[in-house]
Amino acid sequence: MNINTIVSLAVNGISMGMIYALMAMGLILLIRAIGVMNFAQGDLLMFGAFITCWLTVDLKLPLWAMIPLSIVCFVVVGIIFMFTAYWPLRNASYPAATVISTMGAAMALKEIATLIWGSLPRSMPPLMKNPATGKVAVLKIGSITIQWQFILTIIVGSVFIYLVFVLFDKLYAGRMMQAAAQDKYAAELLGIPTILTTMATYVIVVALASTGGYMIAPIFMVSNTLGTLQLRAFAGVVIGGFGNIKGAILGSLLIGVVEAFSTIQFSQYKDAVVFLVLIVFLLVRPQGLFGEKIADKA
Amino acid sequence: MKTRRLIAFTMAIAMTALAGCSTTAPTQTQAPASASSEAAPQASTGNASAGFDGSVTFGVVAPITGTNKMVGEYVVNGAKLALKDINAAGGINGKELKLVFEDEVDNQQASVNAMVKIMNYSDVVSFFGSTYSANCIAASPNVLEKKIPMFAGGSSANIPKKGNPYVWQDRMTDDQSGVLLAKAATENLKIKNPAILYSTESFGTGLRDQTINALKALGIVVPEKNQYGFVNDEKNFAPMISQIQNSDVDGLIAIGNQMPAAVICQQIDAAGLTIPMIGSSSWASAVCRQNAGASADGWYAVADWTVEVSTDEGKTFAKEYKDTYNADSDMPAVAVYDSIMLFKKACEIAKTTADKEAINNALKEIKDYKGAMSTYTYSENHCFSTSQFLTVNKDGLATMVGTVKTR
Amino acid sequence: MNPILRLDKVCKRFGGVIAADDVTFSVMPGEIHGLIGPNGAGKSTLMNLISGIYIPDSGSIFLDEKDISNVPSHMRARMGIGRTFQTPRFLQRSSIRDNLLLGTDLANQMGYLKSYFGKKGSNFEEELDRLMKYLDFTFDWEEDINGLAYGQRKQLEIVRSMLTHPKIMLVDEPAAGLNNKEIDDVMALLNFAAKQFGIGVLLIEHSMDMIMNICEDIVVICFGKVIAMGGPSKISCDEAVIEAYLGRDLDASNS
Amino acid sequence: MKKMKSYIKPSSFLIFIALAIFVALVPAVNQGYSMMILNLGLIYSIATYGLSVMLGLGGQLSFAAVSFMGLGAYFTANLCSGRLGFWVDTSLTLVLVLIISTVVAFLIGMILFRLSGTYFTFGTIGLVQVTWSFYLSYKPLFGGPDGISNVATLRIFGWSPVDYNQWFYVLVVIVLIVAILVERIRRSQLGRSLSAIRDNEIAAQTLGINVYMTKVIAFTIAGVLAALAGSLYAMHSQFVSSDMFTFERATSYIIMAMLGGVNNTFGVFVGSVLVTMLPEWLRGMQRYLQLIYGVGVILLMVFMPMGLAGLAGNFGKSIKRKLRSAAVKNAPAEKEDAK
Repeated sequence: MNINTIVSLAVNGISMGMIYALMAMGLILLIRAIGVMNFAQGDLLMFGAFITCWLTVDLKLPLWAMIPLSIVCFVVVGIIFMFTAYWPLRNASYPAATVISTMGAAMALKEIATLIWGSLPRSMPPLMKNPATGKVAVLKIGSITIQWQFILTIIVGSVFIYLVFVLFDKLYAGRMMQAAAQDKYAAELLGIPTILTTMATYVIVVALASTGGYMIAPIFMVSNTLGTLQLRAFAGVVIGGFGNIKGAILGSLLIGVVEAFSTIQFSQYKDAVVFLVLIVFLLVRPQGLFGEKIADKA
Repeated sequence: MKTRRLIAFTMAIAMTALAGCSTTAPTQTQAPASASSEAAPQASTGNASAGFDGSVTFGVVAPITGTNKMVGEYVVNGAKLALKDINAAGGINGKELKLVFEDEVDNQQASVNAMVKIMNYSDVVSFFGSTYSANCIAASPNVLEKKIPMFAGGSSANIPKKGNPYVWQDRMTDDQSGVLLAKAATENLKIKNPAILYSTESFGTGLRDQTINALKALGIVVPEKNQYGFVNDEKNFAPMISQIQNSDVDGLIAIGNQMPAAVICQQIDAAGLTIPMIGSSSWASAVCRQNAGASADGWYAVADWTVEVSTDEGKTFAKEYKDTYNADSDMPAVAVYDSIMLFKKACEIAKTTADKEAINNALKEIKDYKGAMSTYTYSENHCFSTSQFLTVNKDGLATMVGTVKTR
Repeated sequence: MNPILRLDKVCKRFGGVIAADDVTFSVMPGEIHGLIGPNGAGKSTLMNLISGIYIPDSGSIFLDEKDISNVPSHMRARMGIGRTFQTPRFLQRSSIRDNLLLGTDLANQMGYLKSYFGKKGSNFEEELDRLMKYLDFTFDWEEDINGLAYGQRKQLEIVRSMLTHPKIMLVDEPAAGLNNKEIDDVMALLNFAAKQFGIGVLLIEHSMDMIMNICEDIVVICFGKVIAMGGPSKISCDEAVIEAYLGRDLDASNS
Repeated sequence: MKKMKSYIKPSSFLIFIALAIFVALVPAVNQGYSMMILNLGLIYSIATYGLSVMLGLGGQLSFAAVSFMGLGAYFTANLCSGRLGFWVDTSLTLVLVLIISTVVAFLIGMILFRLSGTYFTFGTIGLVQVTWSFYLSYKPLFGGPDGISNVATLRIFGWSPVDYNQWFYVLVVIVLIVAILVERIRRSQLGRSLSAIRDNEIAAQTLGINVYMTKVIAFTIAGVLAALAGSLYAMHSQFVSSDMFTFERATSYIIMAMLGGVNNTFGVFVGSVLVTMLPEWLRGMQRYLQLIYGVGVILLMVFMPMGLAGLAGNFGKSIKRKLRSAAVKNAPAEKEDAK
């Protein structure tokens, strides 16, 4: 267990943690804004991966054209997803109904991706190419080699985390969205167009998840089974604590690192280790890292 | 409020008809679901049945839809090629060969359903089972109950071991290909202290155990820390690869299905691992080479099949497959082709195309039969194949280096 | 005889907001005790403190002279604290019969197993008939609870609370949303509960004529502090109470 | 005052007849292969009943049914396949499974219910992943990826079902018993307490309901029923592998419960059989099957959150209301003097 392994495992763990964090933030936004637990989060990531793969590989767009176009696609997907899986159910009497409709949306997304792009996994050229060898760009520090793709993921992840914080703490739009999230009825009385804020929330959530998809597309194969990554984002959200984004991000990073280091001893039990950590965490601090006991009002 | 309820009601009717299918996608034949006792719907009719007195039906189970669709295409094409060749040469004992297909999709429940369905067709005399070992094991009790000879598509050594006289394998079983893998790694690639990266599903664990035993016989002990298991749909191999990269191993033996193989090639290439690497037959498969692209180059593999085969029967099959489907053939296609040929040989020995028991016993008499994939001889563990090819991937092609024999 | 419910210097703060500040009063069995005060005075918080939903920061609460400050709320309910809410809380998708049976379940306090094996508890129907005579509406058992009018549901919640045979009933603004006829019915029902069954009733209410007619004793809360206690006549002319409700007339006070 | 209805409502009488016809007709219609699928539908309905107690009554969305099915299946597989060196009689194993799963479900329930609402559901997802990972990889107990095969079939008092038709009768009897048990729960104090918790936990507390313990009891009931289903599955298919206990399988149980109408005992049965049999009937639309399934679930939640039974219920109620208003119209005099 020399230093090389520890560093490369840590870097891989943190970069995967960033992917889970992007999804976890989306989950928290939806839980707080709309009270919905989104079971299609992983499939939104998969859809994002397919869209970016389609734009770069099939249409061969250069980077500066691909990014704006993919953002447009994310917006469209977000709005369609909202008006199919959530809007008709927004005042459903039965809370479980909205959750289960996201499960239906998850299956539908998988199949739509298969129908459009075929069921065979597709590979995507690496984002950061070493100009000389044409292979994947690698950062060498002493004897430690780290792929630039992981570092890029970490950078992009932190940029998005910062953007979400700025949106919700500094910008008026963010405060409007939070108001609509706290109490839709009161927000409407104050003239906040809740339909717009909900759409904005969904678009942000889809953009976050799809960026995650874009980051891992070159590392993994783009296939319709990418959705299973969402289970680790769930774990991150729970460890993070009730509905707060800081906790969800730290929880996801913790899950990513635990997952990477668990491959050392029992690699085939990797899933079990990640979720045992989750359940042990629940025993010790049911309200999570940052959550505090919230007593409901009578 | 009234109209809302009306819409709800009409939705209910449509819903019950359409929605709510269970996630285990069903088996699917081209014909509607027939009650099992009648004859199998004729899925593919060969040329006119003139000149034949009656017919014999052979069943084929393949993953026609779902994530393993590409493998399914090879099985269907290989079977239809066998159908064309056999009927062109006068059928079996003068009877026209007919095929019926069942779709095993991509999970165990559907696969067992498909095999149970095909066994129950009254006129199916024998059939080619699932290409995945766990499914063949699951269906073997039904095969024993129905007393119908099954050619298993999987290669796990646990399939025939269940003492079921009706289960046969034309592909090399893991225990023997484990020996070949160990022999090729030590003699051809000169690996002294290998790391083993294996998939934890039944095929992977079976082949890993056999390879480790074979290596022990050759005096090489693989410590637990150099063994890395991964779940079949694993995507993130980077942590394991970086551990291999920083450990003292001088070679890598990789075992897994086609999909993980492609991802492993890509991620190892990205990590810049340069130690000699040999994989199980998936690493020579067209699926892996197409998806991994250039990153699959340099990988050796002990494979059941490669298009650049140098044996005569192999060359003729590869050429005929290319001419008919203008695409390269792959292991699943040649495996089903050879199984049907072995079935034809057994029928000729037993001089019957109806008596399952006689055909099953006739399979015991097959000796040195030159098939496309290998030369086949009966052995107690019901595995016919006697050799595999050693290949190396060079600029997208799995070129053949030699054959590795067991007996 | 000792009081059925006694609060002793109960304090509760939510961050900066003082919800209860040294509240001390007691309710005698069979007595209807009024609890009044301007909006936001902390009346509902007191209710939650008594029924165990909040735990007091300091001080203690006694039921039948037993300290229940730290007893969980479902145990308090079983010890005899009945509760109704400002907005009635019923089972949305169940029939009226199930909603009322919840009350009898608490009364019988059979474990789940005994009730599962069909031992019918106290006779549910005539007890209900006796109570329903005080209210002038009938209903079909299997009808969905939402079929009833708001006022009817409020009265039904009081009936359910009485079905649980409580020692003390916390009634939260029963008159809100009721017409005069219904208010008279409720007052008759509460009197019946207090006088026949000796149930202590702690009544939060804004309509003064109901309070003044039915309550034998009243405690007035303002910003969490008890500012007055006593009979209806004493309270209605108490200086501090009028000021709390109507505020002081500036120029009149400095004369 | 409306007289209390007698216990056997006319509608349950109708259901009884429909069930009798179903039992008599079905074996005659299909054998072998599609009978096997129908039997699986019946087995899944047992686990779905457990889920309907949790989700329908208690409002707690839980995915844990799959891990307890695995517990029951692997426990039976180990005891009844002689792989541990000894054989245990299958009916005795069934009893053992019920006891073991009660203890395990109670303990896990105590742990998981330290959380509430959304986070409880995430907790059950964690449980499913942990159990699946062990079912797949831990060879000594769970036979690793090959699973465990040739499990002995059910033997009660010397008789054991020979083919799928006889299995069908055994399963119908078991499902009937489970359905009656769940219907009894719905009408008992436990059922009412669970509904109170579903609608408002605070109000439930003030009605003397120990919310934590009641939830744990409901979780235990769901766990025991799922383990029973798992055990029957092992004996019926004589083969158990981890492929059956994944997270995707867990979602299909929830959809089975919701389709039929999670609060209606007969609806749950209909939902389970429908979800299992539909892929067989929709043979032609193989490529679009999952898409129809996904979109179907969304439509189901939008238009019929209470499932088919809910719809039928509303339909029935609206008819009753029309009848009553018609009765009032033609007998106004009688209404007056009743006051």
